[in-house]
Amino acid sequence: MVDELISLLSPEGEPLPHPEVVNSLNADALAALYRDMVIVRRLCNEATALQRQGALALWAPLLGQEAAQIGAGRALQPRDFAFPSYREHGVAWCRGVPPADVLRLFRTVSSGGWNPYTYNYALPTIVLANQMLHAVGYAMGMQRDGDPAAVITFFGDGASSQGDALESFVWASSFNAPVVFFCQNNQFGISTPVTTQSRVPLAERARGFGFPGYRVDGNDVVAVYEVTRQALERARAGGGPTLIEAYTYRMGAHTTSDDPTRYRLDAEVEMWKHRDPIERLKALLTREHEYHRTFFDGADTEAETLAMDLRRDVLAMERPDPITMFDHVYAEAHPLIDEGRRDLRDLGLTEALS
Amino acid sequence: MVDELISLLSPEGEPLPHPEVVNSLNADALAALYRDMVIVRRLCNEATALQRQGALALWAPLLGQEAAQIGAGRALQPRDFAFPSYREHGVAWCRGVPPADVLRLFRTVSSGGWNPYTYNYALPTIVLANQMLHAVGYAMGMQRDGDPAAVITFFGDGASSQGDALESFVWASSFNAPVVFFCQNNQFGISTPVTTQSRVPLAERARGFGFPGYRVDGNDVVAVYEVTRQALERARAGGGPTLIEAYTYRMGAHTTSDDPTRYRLDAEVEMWKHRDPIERLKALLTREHEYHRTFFDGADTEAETLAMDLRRDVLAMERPDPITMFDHVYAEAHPLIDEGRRDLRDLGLTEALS
Amino acid sequence: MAAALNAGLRRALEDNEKVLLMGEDIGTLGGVFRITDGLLRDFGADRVIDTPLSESAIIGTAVGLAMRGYRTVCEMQFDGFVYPAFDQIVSQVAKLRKRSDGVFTMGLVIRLPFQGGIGAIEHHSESPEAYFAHTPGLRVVSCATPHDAYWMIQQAVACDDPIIFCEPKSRYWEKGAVDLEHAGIGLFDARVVRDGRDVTVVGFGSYVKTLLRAADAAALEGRSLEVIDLRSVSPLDMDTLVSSVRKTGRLLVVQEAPHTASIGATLVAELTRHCFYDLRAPGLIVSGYHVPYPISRHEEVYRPSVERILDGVDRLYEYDA
Amino acid sequence: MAAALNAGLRRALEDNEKVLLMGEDIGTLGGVFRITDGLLRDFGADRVIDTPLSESAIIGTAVGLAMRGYRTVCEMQFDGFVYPAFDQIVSQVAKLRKRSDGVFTMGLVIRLPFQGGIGAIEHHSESPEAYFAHTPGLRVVSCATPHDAYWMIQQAVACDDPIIFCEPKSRYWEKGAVDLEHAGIGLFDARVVRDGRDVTVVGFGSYVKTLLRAADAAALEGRSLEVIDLRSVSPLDMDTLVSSVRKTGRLLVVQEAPHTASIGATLVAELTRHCFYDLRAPGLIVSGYHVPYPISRHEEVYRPSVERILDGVDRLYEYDA
Ligand SMILES: Cc1ncc(C[n+]2csc(CCOP(=O)(O)OP(=O)(O)O)c2C)c(N)n1
Ligand SMILES: Cc1ncc(C[n+]2csc(CCOP(=O)(O)OP(=O)(O)O)c2C)c(N)n1
Ligand SMILES: [Mg+2]
Ligand SMILES: [Mg+2]
Repeated sequence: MVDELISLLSPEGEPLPHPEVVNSLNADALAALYRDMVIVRRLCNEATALQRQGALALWAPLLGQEAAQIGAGRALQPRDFAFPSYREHGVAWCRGVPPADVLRLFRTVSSGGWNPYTYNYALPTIVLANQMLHAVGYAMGMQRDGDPAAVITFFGDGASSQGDALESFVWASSFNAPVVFFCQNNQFGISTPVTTQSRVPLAERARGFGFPGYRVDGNDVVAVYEVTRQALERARAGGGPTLIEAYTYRMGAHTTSDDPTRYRLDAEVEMWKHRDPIERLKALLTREHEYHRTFFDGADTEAETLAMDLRRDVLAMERPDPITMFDHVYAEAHPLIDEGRRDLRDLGLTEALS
Repeated sequence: MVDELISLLSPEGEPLPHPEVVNSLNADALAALYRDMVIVRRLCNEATALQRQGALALWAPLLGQEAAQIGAGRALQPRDFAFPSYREHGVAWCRGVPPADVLRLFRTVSSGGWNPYTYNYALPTIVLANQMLHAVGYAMGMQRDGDPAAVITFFGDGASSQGDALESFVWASSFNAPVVFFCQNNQFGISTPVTTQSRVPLAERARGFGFPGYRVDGNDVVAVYEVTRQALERARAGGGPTLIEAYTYRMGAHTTSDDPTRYRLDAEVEMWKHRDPIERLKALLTREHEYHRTFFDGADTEAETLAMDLRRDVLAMERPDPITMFDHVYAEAHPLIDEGRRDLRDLGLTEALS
Repeated sequence: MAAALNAGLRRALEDNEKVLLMGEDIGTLGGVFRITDGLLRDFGADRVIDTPLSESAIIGTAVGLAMRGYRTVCEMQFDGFVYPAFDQIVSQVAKLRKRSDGVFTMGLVIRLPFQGGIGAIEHHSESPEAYFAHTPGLRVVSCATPHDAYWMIQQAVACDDPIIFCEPKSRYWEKGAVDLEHAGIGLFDARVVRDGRDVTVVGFGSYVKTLLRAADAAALEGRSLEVIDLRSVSPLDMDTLVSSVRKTGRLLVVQEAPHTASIGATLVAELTRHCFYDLRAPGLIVSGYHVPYPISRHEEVYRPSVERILDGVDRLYEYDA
Repeated sequence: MAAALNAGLRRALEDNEKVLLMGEDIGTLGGVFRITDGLLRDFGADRVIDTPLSESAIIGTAVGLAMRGYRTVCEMQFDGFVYPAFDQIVSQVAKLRKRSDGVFTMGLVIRLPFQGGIGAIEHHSESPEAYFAHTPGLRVVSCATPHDAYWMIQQAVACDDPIIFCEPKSRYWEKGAVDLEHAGIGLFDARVVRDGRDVTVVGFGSYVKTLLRAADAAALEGRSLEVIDLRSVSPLDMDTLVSSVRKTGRLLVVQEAPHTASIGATLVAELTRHCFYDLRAPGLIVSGYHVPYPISRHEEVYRPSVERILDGVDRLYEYDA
C-alpha cells in the first residue's frame, strides 16, 4: 500500500474508487471542507499582504497545502491534541484558534499566541522536528490517563531528516503511542528538493519502525480526511502510530523572505496549478452535488469578511510593554529576573510601575 | 529477504543452502576464521582477567560475538576503512591493530591507542552512534577521491535508536555513499532488550531509507563474511549503502561493571551456548574438511601465547607524564594550554622540563 | 548518597502520582548507579520507564508529558551523554514556559551524574553545569551530602521550573546522616558549611568535601577558611556569598569545569562588583584545565586537589604583601 | 560583509581543493543570507554541498571528511539551529585531535550567523558563543567588519583547529573597505579600534560598531573610551586587553548573551586578576538579560544599546566618588 498514492478524487474532481479507503462524507460535509479551504487560502493571502505592508515580520504561506491541512484538521475530534510545525495555519483554523492569534508570532507581539489547552492545539515549533517528540510524550500521557484520544503531529519533508523525527518513530513504536505522524511533503525544505531527503517515498520509513505508512494525494481533501480519520481511530483504539505522507506542493514561497525563482521552474509550478485542491473539490461539488454559484460566492464573501477582520485585529495589536519580557521565564522567583526588571525601570524603558 | 535470517551453517555446523548467498570459502580460509575467533575470544578473556586483577579500569567483552566481528572484519580489504563502536576488538584484530594497543583505553593510559591510518581502523567511539556519521563523511571523502574502497561502521542494537544513527541512514542514501552499516544485534543495550528499540527486525529499517537491509545469523561466521563481502563490493562499485543486522547474543556482561543476572535469565544464556559460533565452525571443519585435534590445539596454543604477550604488554604500560594532558588538544599555540603546563610545573606535578 | 537519592525519588513517586521516572536502564537494572533500584518493582512500568537509547527523545517526550501534566525525572546515564539532548533542553525545556506565556509548566528534572573522580573512561566525567547555567529558563543545582540529596531531589521535583540536577557521582557511595523530618534549607540557598574569617572558599558537588579537607589543612597554617556549598549553581544565592566575602575579603572558587565562561568566572565577576571595596585580592579560581577531561590516570592531577586549593589560598595572600 | 565572506570563501575554495562547503540551502539558493551565492555554480556540487536538513549530520560527516583530509566549512542556517549538532561538536569535533594523540586534524569551520537585531522570530537571534568558548578543543572567533570577514574566514579555513565562526548577521549588509593584499592581523588577536584614556570597552560582532557610537557619545561628555574588538572570543588575547586596562583602569564588557557563565564574566575575572591594582572600579558587563531572546519588538531593549553602554560607563565612574 505504501508505494501507491491514495486518491479519492481525480484532479478533475471525479470520484476514484479505492479498495480500502472510502469517501464517507456527505454533500454538506464536503461543502464545509470547501468553505474551510477557501477561507484559509484567503486568510493566508491577507497575511502575505499584511507582511508586504510591513505589518508582519514574516509569513509562511500555506498555498497549495489547503487540502492537506483541512483534511487532516477536520479528521480530528475535540479531545485529540495536535502539534504543528509553523505552516499549519489551516489546522489552527480547524481547531478554532482565532486567525488573528495565529499572526501574533509573525507580528512579533508574542512568541506564542494562544492557550494550547483551549483548542487542544500546541504552539508552533520552529526548530524542525522538536515537536514530534513532544507529541509522542503527550500521547504517552494520554495512554497513562486512559484517555481514548489521539495526538497528531505535523512536519515537513525537510524535517523528516532530523534525528528528532526519527527518534519519535522509534519511541512511538516502542510505546505503541496513540500518535499520527502527518508529513506534508510539499517537495521542498526552503530550496532543498525532497529528493535530497529521501530516494523513496517518505511513507516507506514507517514500516522499518514497525508501524504502517500511507501515501495520500495531499491535494485531495477527501482522501486526506479519510486516511487521517482511520489512522486516528486506530490510534485511539490502541492500534499504535501511523505515518501519513501527504504528497502536495508548496505553491508559494517558503516564507515572505524567500525567492523561489532561484531554485525552481515556473513550469513545475504551472503543472501543479492544475492540481489545485480547491478547484478539484469545487468540480466535485458542482457536478455530483449540484452546488452553484451562490454557494461558492457565499464562501468567498465569508472569507473576505474574515480577512478584513483579520487585518483589523492584526493592525490593532500593539507592542506589549518591554517589561513583560521578564514574565513567565520562570514559575518561581528568580533574582536575575528581579534584577532585569529593576534595570529596565532604572533605564526608563518601561511604563510599568514596580 | 529482510525478514529471513541468512544462515549458511546450522548450529551443528551443517552447510545450509541459500539461493543468493553462497559460501565461497575454501578449507584454509575457514580454518583461518576459526583461528581468528579462538584468538579473539582468548584475548578477550585475558582482558577480563586483567580487569579483575585491577590492571584495567574496565573491559567490554565480545563473548558470543566472535563470528559477527571476525566475519565482518575479514570481509574488509586493506583500503577499506572501519569505524568501530567500543566492543569490536575482533574487528581490530582483523585490521592488524596490536591487541595491547586496544587495551590502552581500558588501562586508561590513552584515550586512543593506535594510529587509525596505519590500520584503516578508527578509534573507539563511546557516545552511541556518533561514529556512524563519521563513517558516512569518510565515505563521501572516498567518493570525492575516486577511491574504489568502502567504509564499514559498527553499532549496536541499542545505538540504533539514536538520532545520529538514523541521520546517517538518510545521508548515506542521499549521497549514495559507499558505506556498510553493520549492526551487531546482541539483543541488549546494557539491560535494555532489543524489543525496546524496535518491534521489527532492525534490518527492516534500511528499506524505508532507500537501501537494502539484510539479517544474517551473527553466530555463523560464513554467512556474516559472505553477506558483508557482497555489501562492501556493492558499495565499492557505486551501489550505495547497505544495512546488515547480525543477529547474535552477548554471552558475557555488558562490561566488567555490569551484573547481567539482574536483567536476564540463565536459561536464555544456556540456550545461546548451543549456538556458539566457534563450536559451529569447529564442527564444520571437523566433518567436512577433516581438520583434527592438532589444528585445534594449535589454535589454542597460539591464542594462549598471544594472551600471555598481551598480559605482559599491558602490565608494562605506565602512566604517561601528566603534562601530556596538554598535548594535542590544539594543533596551534594556545595561551590556556601554555598556562596549564606552567601551572603543573609550578605545582611540581610533572617531571617534564620546560 | 545513592540510597538517599533513591529514598527521595521514592517519596516523590509516593507523594504525587503524576511523577514519572524515565531513563536508560533505570527500571529492571535500577540504573547503572542503582539510584532507581527497586522503584520499577514498586511503582510499575507505567511510572518507571526504561527507554530506548535516545537522550533527545527522553527529554523531548518528557516535555510532551509535562504538557500533559506529568512531572518526569529524567536520568542521563552519564554527564557526557546529555549533549544529544542539548537542543531539546535549550530550545524547548528552557523556553516553553515563556513561549506559552506561562501556560506550559516545564516541571521536569534532569538528573546528571557529573564530575569525575571514579576512574572512568572518556565521556563519563564531564562537568557541563556552565552550559545550563548560561541558559535562561533553566535552574541548576547540585547536592553534596546524603541529606541534601534526599531533600533536594524532592524539592526539585516539586519545583515548577525545569531543573538540571547535578549529582557528584564520586560521592554516591559516601555515608551521612539524613534528617527525614526537616529539609532545613531551600533548594536555591547556598550553605555555609564551615565558618571562617580569612578566605571564602566556594564549591559544589564533590568539592564540598575537598574544601572541608583544605580548610582543615589551612587551619594548621593558621588560616581560617569559610567553606560555602553553593548548592544552587543557577541562580546564585548572592546574599550568602556577599556577606561571606564582605567578612573575609578573599574569594576562592573551586570547580572541575574549565575556567572560560564558567560558574567560577561568574562568581568572581559578580562578587567583585558587590564587594569591590572589601576584596584584598582578586577572586581566584581553581578549576580543571582547558583540556578535554583527561585519561583517568591523570584525573587526580586535573581535578582541583587539596594541594591546589591551598596553593590558590597562598596566591590570594600574595596580594597582602 | 556578506560579499566579503563570499569572496573569502571563494578564495579558500580556490586555494585548496580539499576545501568543501556544506549546509542547508547553501548551493542552489546560495544560502538564506546569500553568503555562498554563486559558489555552487563555480565549484560544483561535489564541493558546495546542499545537505539534508540535519545539523548533527552536517557536523558528523564533516568530522569524517576531516579524517579523510578534507576541510569543510559548515554553515548553520541560524544560531538557534546549531544545538542539534551540539553533541557532535562537543564530544567529537572538540575532542578528536586529543583522543587520537594528534593524528586526526579537525580543521573544520562552523559558520554561525549569530546575535539578533534583524527583527526575526524566535530561535533566529541566539548568541551561543559561551557554550563553545567553555569547551576545550574549540576556538571561537567573530568578525565585525568586511575586511575582517574576508580575511578571518580564510584564516579560519587554514587553521588546523576547529573554529566556531560567529558572523553578526545584523551587519551582513554593511559596507566597508577590504584590503585584498594584507590581513594585517592574526586570527586570534584582539584589535584596539579606537584609542582612549578613561575606560576600556570590549565587544565583538555587531557590538563593535555600537561601541564606536558609544565612544562618540561619551567623548561629548569628555570621557575617552578605548574600544577593543575582541575578534577571538576563545582564546582571549590577554596581552592587548591587559595593557589597555592597565592604562584606563576601567573595564566595561558588552555582549548580547546573558551574563551567567559568559565571556564577559571571564573577561572580568581574568582582567581583575591581571590588573587588580590598576582597576578603579570593578569590571562591569552590559549584556542581554537572563531571559530567552525576546520577541523582536523588544529586541532593541534587550540588546545592549548606546544608552545602556553609557549607563555602564556612568556606573564605573560612580566608584570614583
Ligand atoms: C533544526 C532546524 N534547522 C534549520 C531550520 C531552518 N529552516 C526553517 S524551515 C526549513 C525548511 C523546512 O522544510 P520542511 O520540513 O519541508 O517544511 P516546509 O517549510 O516545507 O513546510 C529550514 C531548513 C530550522 N527551523 N530548524
Ligand atoms: C549517547 C550515549 N548514551 C548512553 C551511553 C551509555 N551506554 C554505553 S553502552 C550502552 C548500551 C549500548 O547498547 P548497544 O548499542 O546495543 O551496544 P552493545 O553494548 O550491546 O554492544 C549505553 C546505554 C552512551 N555510551 N552514549
Ligand atoms: Mg517541505
Ligand atoms: Mg547491544
